[in-house]
Amino acid sequence: NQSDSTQASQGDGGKKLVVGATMLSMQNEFIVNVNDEMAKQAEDAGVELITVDAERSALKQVEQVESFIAQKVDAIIMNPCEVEASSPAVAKALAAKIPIINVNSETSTKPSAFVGSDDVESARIAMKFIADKLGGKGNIVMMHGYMGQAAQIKREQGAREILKQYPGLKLIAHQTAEWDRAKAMDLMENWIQSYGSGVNAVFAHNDEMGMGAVKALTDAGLKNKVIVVSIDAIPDALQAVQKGTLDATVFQNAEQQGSKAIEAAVKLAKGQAVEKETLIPFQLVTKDNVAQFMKKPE
Amino acid sequence: MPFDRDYVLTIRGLTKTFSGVKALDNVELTVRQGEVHALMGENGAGKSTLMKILIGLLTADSGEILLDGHELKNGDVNEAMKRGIAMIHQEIMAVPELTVAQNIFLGRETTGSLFGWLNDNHLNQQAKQLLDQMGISIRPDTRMKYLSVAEMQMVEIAKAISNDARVIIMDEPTSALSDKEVATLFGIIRDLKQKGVAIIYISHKMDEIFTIADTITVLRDGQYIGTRPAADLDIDRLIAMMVGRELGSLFPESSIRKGNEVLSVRRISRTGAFSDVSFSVHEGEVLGIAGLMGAGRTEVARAIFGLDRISSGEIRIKGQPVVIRSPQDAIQYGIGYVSEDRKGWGFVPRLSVKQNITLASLPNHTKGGLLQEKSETDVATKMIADLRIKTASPDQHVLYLSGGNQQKVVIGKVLLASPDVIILDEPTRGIDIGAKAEIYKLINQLKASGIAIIMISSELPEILGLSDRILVLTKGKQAAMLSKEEATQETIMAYAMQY
Amino acid sequence: MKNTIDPYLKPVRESYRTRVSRLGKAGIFVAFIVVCVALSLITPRFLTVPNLMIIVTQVSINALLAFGVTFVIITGGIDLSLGSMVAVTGVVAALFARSETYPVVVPILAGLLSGLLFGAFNGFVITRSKVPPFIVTLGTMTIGRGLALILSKGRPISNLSDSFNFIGGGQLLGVPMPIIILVVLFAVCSVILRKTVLGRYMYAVGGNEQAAKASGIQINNVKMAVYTMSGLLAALAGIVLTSRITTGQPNAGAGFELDAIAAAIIGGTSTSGGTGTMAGTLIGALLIGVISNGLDLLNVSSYYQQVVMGVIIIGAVVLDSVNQK
Amino acid sequence: MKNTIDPYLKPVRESYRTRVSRLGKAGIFVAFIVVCVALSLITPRFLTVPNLMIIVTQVSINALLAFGVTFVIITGGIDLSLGSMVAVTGVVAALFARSETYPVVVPILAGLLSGLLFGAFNGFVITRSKVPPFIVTLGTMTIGRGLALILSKGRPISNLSDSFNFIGGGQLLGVPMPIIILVVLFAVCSVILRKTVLGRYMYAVGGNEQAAKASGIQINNVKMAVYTMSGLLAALAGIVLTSRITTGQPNAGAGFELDAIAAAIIGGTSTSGGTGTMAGTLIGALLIGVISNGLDLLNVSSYYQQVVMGVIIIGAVVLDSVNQK
Ligand SMILES: Nc1ncnc2c1ncn2[C@@H]1O[C@H](COP(=O)(O)OP(=O)(O)OP(=O)(O)O)[C@@H](O)[C@H]1O
Ligand SMILES: Nc1ncnc2c1ncn2[C@@H]1O[C@H](COP(=O)(O)OP(=O)(O)OP(=O)(O)O)[C@@H](O)[C@H]1O
Ligand SMILES: [Mg+2]
Ligand SMILES: [Mg+2]
Repeated sequence: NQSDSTQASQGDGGKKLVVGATMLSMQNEFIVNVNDEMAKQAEDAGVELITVDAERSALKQVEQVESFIAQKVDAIIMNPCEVEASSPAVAKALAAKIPIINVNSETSTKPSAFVGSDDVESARIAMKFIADKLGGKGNIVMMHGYMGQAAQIKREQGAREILKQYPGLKLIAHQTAEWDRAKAMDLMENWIQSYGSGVNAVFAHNDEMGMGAVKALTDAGLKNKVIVVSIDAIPDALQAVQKGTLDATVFQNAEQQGSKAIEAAVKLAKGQAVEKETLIPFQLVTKDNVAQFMKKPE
Repeated sequence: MPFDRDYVLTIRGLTKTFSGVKALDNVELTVRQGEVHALMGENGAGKSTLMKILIGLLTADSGEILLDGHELKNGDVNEAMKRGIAMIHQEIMAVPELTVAQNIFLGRETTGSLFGWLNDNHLNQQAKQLLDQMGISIRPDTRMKYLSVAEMQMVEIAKAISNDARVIIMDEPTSALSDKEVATLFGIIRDLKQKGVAIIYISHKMDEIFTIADTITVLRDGQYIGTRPAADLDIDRLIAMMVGRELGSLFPESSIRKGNEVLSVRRISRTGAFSDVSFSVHEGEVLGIAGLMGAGRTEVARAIFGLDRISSGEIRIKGQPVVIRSPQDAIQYGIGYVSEDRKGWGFVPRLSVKQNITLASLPNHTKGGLLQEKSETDVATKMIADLRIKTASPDQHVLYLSGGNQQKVVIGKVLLASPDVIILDEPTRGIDIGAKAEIYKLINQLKASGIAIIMISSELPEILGLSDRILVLTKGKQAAMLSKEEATQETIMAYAMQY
Repeated sequence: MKNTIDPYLKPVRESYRTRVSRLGKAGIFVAFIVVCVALSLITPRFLTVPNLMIIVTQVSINALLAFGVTFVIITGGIDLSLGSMVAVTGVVAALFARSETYPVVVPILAGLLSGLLFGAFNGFVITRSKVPPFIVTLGTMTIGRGLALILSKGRPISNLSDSFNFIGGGQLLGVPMPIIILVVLFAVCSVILRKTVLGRYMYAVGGNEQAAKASGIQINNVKMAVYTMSGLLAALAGIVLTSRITTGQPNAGAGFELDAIAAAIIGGTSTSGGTGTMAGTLIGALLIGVISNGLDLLNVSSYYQQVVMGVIIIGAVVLDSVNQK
Repeated sequence: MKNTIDPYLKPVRESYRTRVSRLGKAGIFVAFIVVCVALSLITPRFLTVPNLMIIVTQVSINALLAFGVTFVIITGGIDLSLGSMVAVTGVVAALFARSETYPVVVPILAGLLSGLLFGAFNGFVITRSKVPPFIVTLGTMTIGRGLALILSKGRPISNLSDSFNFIGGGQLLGVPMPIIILVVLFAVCSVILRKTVLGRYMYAVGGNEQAAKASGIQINNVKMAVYTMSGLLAALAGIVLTSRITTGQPNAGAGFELDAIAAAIIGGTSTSGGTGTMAGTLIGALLIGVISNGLDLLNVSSYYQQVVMGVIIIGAVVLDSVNQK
C-alpha cells in the first residue's frame, strides 16, 4: 500500500528526509516496540530516522531536540519524558519552524501533532477492573513507578480517581518499586509480611512491577487470593494473563503509535496537513481477550 | 619548682594516655632561653608525644605548659605557633604536590582569612632568601615530591626557623642528613642560640648530642628521669639514664672466615643514577657501602633487588649470570633487601607482626592451599624471640611498634625468605642506641651463619665497626674499595668527597 | 635487656589492642542490633521467621556483590561496574536458560564465564594502564549496560527453564536457595580472605603496595584476581536475580554498585584499602536490608522512606565510629 | 598515611619536573583534541558554531557540578549527593519562581541558600563524625531525593516566571546564558583554587592532612568550605537546569554525581586527594559532552552508544596516562 512512499518522502530539494526521534527510554520494552515500528515504517517510507535515548531525563531530551534543531532535521518525534519539563523542547522546535510530533504521551506545550493516549486513562481502566472484580470492597496496594515521573504521576492520578468513586476500596499501602521487577518482588514480599492475606488486590504502574508482584504472591501461595493488575501489555504480561497469574493488563498499541507518528512526521515535513491529535485507545486485556493481543512468534 | 624568668618554657605534671596506656606520666621539662635542650630516651619513650602536645597537635590529659610564665592553651596548633613555638617533625610533614616555597609558608601565606590572596612570586622570593641563607641549593618552585628525603628534611628545617619562633622543637632533624648538612644545621642552631632562641633537640645520634646540647633531659618509658647539664654527663652515663643499665660495646669483635662468593656485580649502570659499579660479597662477609647523600647507594641496592632495571652490566649469583626483573626474581635468587624507607617499602602497617614477618615467604605456610596459622605463629614467635622484637604479641599491628622494632620486623621478614645475601640500607636510621646494639649483634650473627651482607650506611662508625670491606660511592661512581685495615673516617670521607 | 621496661610489653597494651579490634568488628554489629531491636519493638511483624527469611533472601544479591567489592576495596581499588555485570551476566545466563534447551549447568556456566571475562577485562585494563579503577569501571559500567541491551535487544528474556528458576526461587529443606548460596559464598569468601595466600596479599597490596612489591608479591596478579572474583560474584548475583524474577533483564542492577560499596564501607572496609572483613560486609548488607524491610513493614510513605533510610545509615555508622573511639 | 613521599621519584632536574607537570595538564587535552578532530573528520555537522554552542550549553550543568566536586576530591573527599542537591535546589528555586510572584532574585537566592545549607550539612557531618564522606554523602543523596519529592509533593513544579526561565534559556549578545555562567564560574573556581589561601589549603589537606594540621591549618574549616561550595555549585546547576526545562523536577539529576566525578578524574584530579585543576575538570566535562554529542550526530544506536562512550572515555584516559609516562 506504500508503493509510492519512497518517492513521496523526498523533500523539496529531492534530498532524503531526516526525522529525529528522542525516546523516553530504550530500556523500556514498550518504548522499544514503538521505536521498532517507527524504524520499520521509516525504512518503508525511505526516511532517515535518527533515534536517541533520553534515558528518562527531560534535560537530556531538551538537549537532544536542540541538537536535532542544530542539525536541521526535517521533523522531530518526541516521546516525552515529562509533561512540563519536556515542553521547552517543543517550544524550541516550533520556534525553529521544525514540526514536532509527540508520541505516546503529551507535553503541556502543544506540539504540531500528537499521537498516543492519556496515561491517566490507562490507570482508570486498570483500577476500574479491580473495583469490579472486588465488588467495590477490599484492600488494595499500589506500586508506583519512579517517583515524580510523568507516567507515575498520571497513573497514580487515574487510580485515585477511581478509588474515590468506590469508598469500599481501601488503599492500605503504596510504595515505589521504581518500575523494576526485582524491586517489586522485594516490596511485595515485605507487604505480605505486613498484611498477609489482608491484601485483596495489587495495582502496579507497569507490567514489570506487576510481574514481580505476581512472582512474590505465587511464591507465598497467595496468588489465587489476590488480584494483580498492571499496565503496558508486554509479552511477559500477556503470557501471564493467559496463564491466569496476572489478572489483567492494559494494552497500548505500540505499533499504531509508531506508525502513525512516522506518518505524521513525513506529512508535516512535506508541509501537508495532519490530524492535530490521533488518540489511540487503551484496551483492557484479560484472560478472555488475551489471545488477540498475543504476537505470533517471530 | 619556683617560677624562674630564665625559663622560657615550663612543663609540669604532664600526662597523656592513649586509650588506657600511659605514654607520658607526670612529665616535667624546663627550657631556658638560648639553650639547646636535648630530650633523650629510647624508641617509644614518649619524646615525640611530649613535643606534639607542646605544639598542640595532641591534647594532654592533665598537666600544664607555661610559655613565658603564661599558660599555653592545650591542643591548639595555631595558638602555639602564634606564641612562638615551631617544630620540625620526626615524620616528614610535607605536602608532596606543593612546592618547596608553598610548603615552607604553609599556614602563613597571608595574614588574612581563608579567602586571602596568594602571591607565589613573593613566597618564592622569601623562600629563596631563606634557603640561600641556609646554604641550601634547592629551587623554591620545585614540587616537594621531587626532593630527596634529605632535601625535604632541610626544607622542614627552613620552615621551622622561618617562623621567628622563640622555641624550636627539632624531633630527629638529622635522621636523613649526612655530615655536611648536619654541620649546616648546627651552624644555624648556634646562630639561633645567639638570638636567644631555645631549641629542644631530639636525636638518637649520641655524638650530635654532646656536640650541640647544653642541657639534657631523659625520659624513659613515659617517665621523667632527670635533667642534667650536658657537661656533667658522658655517653655511658647518659645511656644508663636512658635504658636503665649499662650497655656493652656497640661493635662486638667478630672473626669469621669468609666463604664462597655469593653475589657479584660487574660494571652495572643505571642511566641517571649510577654507572660502572663492580663488587662482590662472600659468605660470612659484610660489605659496607659508604658515600654522601645522593651518591647512588640506594639506587644500586634497588637495582640489584629488581625494583629498578639496570641499563647495562651483569649480576652474578654464585657465579651464574642472572637477570633480575622483579623483587620476586631477586628473592628466588636468594637476595634479601631491607629498605632505608621502612614506612614506604618495608612493612604493611595494618598487618600484624606475624603477618608481616611471613609476608615474603607465605607460600611456605600453606597446606592444601590454606594458610596454616600455627606454622605462621610458630615461625613468627621464633623470629620475635631470635630478633628480640618487643611486641605484646605476634598479632600486634606493626603500626603500633616503635621504630626499632618495626625495623626488626622487616629484617625478620627478609630473613624468613632464607636469603644468601642481605642488603641492609641504613638499617639503624632513627633507631635508639639499645636497638642499634641489637641490630649490630644481629648482623654479626647473620654473618656467622654464613650469610653475605651488604650494608649501606651514612654513619661511618657503623660502617667502620662492622664492615670487612668498604665500597665508597661518589656521585654514582665507584670511588674506592677499602679493606678493613685501610679504612678510617678520614680515608672514607676523602674518597666520598672526590670529584 | 631485662631491666628495660618496654611499653609494648605492658599488659594494658594487649588489652587495648584487642579491645580496639574487637570493637572495630563489633561496632557496626552493635548498631545493627540496635536497629533490629528497635524494629522488633515497633512492629511485631519484624521478628518472625518468615520475615527474617525474606530479608536474608532479599539481601543475598547485594551481599554477593558486596563480597566481591570488599576484595576489590581491600586492595585499594573500586568496582563501579557491578550493576552492569549483574545485567550482562543475567542476560547471558537467560539466553542459555530458555525453556529446557540446555541442562541448567550451561546457563550457569555461561553466566559465570561472562562475569569472569568482564571482571578480568576490568583487571586487565587497570593493571596494564595507569587509569584509576574509578574511571575504568565507570567506563565498563557504561559498556556493560550497552552490552546487556545489545544481547537482549532491549527486551526482557523470559520463559526460563524451571531448573534454572530453582536457583533463585527454590528451596532446599525449607531454606530458600539464595540464602544457601549466600551462606556458602560467605564461607568461601571469608576463607579466601583469611585463610589463603591470596587473601593475605590483598591486605598487603591495599595496606602498602610498595612494601608488598618489595616482599616479592606480584601486585598485578593480585589485582587481576580481585577484579575477576568481583566479576564472578557479580555473575552469581546476576544468575540469582535472573532466576528469582524468572527473567533476564537488560536494565537489572542499575545502581547496585552503590549499595554494595555502601555495605562494604558500613561494614568497616576502608576506601583507602588494607582493611575489611567479610563478616563486616555481611552485617553492612543485612543492615541495609533490614532498614528497607522495616520501612516497608511500617508503611512509611515512599518520600519519607528515602529520608529515613539515609538518616539511619549515617546514624548507624556514626554510632559505630563513636563506639570505636 | 598512604602518601608517603617516594624518595625515589627523585630526579629533581628542573626540566624533567616541569615537563611532567606540563604534560600532566596537556595529556587529557591532547586526548580531547584527538576526539574532536576525529569527529570533525567523520561528520561535517560536528564542527559548526551552533553545534559547538549546544555542546558547551549542554556541558554547563555537569561542569558546574564537576567544579564543586573537584574542590571536594582535592581535599581527599567525595560528594555523591550532587544529583540530589540539583533536585532539591531546583525544586526550592521553582517554588519561589512561579509566575512572577517574586522578583527573580528571590528564587535564585532561595535555591543557592538551600544548596549552601545542604552542602554545609554534608560538611558538618563529615567533620564532626568519623563517618567516611562516601557514606555520608550516599546517605544525604537518598535524603535529598526524598526531600525533593516531599517539597514538590512528588510533582513537577511548572509555570515559572519568564525572568527565571531566562537563566537557562536566554541569551546575552547571542551567547546562551548557561555558557556565560559556565565561563564566569570557571574563572571564579580557578581563582579560588590557584590564587586564594583556601585553594592552597585544599591541596594541603588532601595532599597530607597531618602536615596541614601541623602547619596550623584548620582542617575542618577547609572541609566545611569545600562541601559548602559543592552545595552552592550544585544549587547553581540546579537553578540552570530548572530554568532550562522550565520546571522544578523532583527526580532531576539522578546519576549526575557520577558524570561530575568522572569529569574531574578524567581531568586529572586524583581520588586520593592533593591534585587537580579546574582546567582539567573543564576538559573532562567537555570530553564527555563532545563524545555524547558526536555519538548522537553519528546516529550510533543507543545501545552501542553506551559501549562506545565507555570505550572512548577509558581510551582517552589511557592516552593521557601513556602521554604522561
Ligand atoms: N596515636 C597513638 N596512638 C596510640 N599510641 C601511640 C600513639 N602515638 C604514640 N603512641 C605510643 O606512645 C608511646 C610514645 O611514643 P613516641 O612517639 O612519643 O616515642 P618517641 O620517644 O618519640 O620514640 P622514637 O624515638 O621512636 O621516635 C609509644 O608507646 C607509642 O606506641
Ligand atoms: N637533588 C637531586 N637532584 C638530582 N638528582 C638527585 C638528587 N638527589 C638525588 N639524586 C639522584 O638520586 C640518586 C640516588 O640518590 P639517593 O639519595 O637514593 O642515594 P644514596 O646514596 O642512597 O643516598 P641516601 O641513601 O643517603 O639518601 C643519585 O645518584 C642522584 O643522581
Ligand atoms: Mg619520636
Ligand atoms: Mg639511600
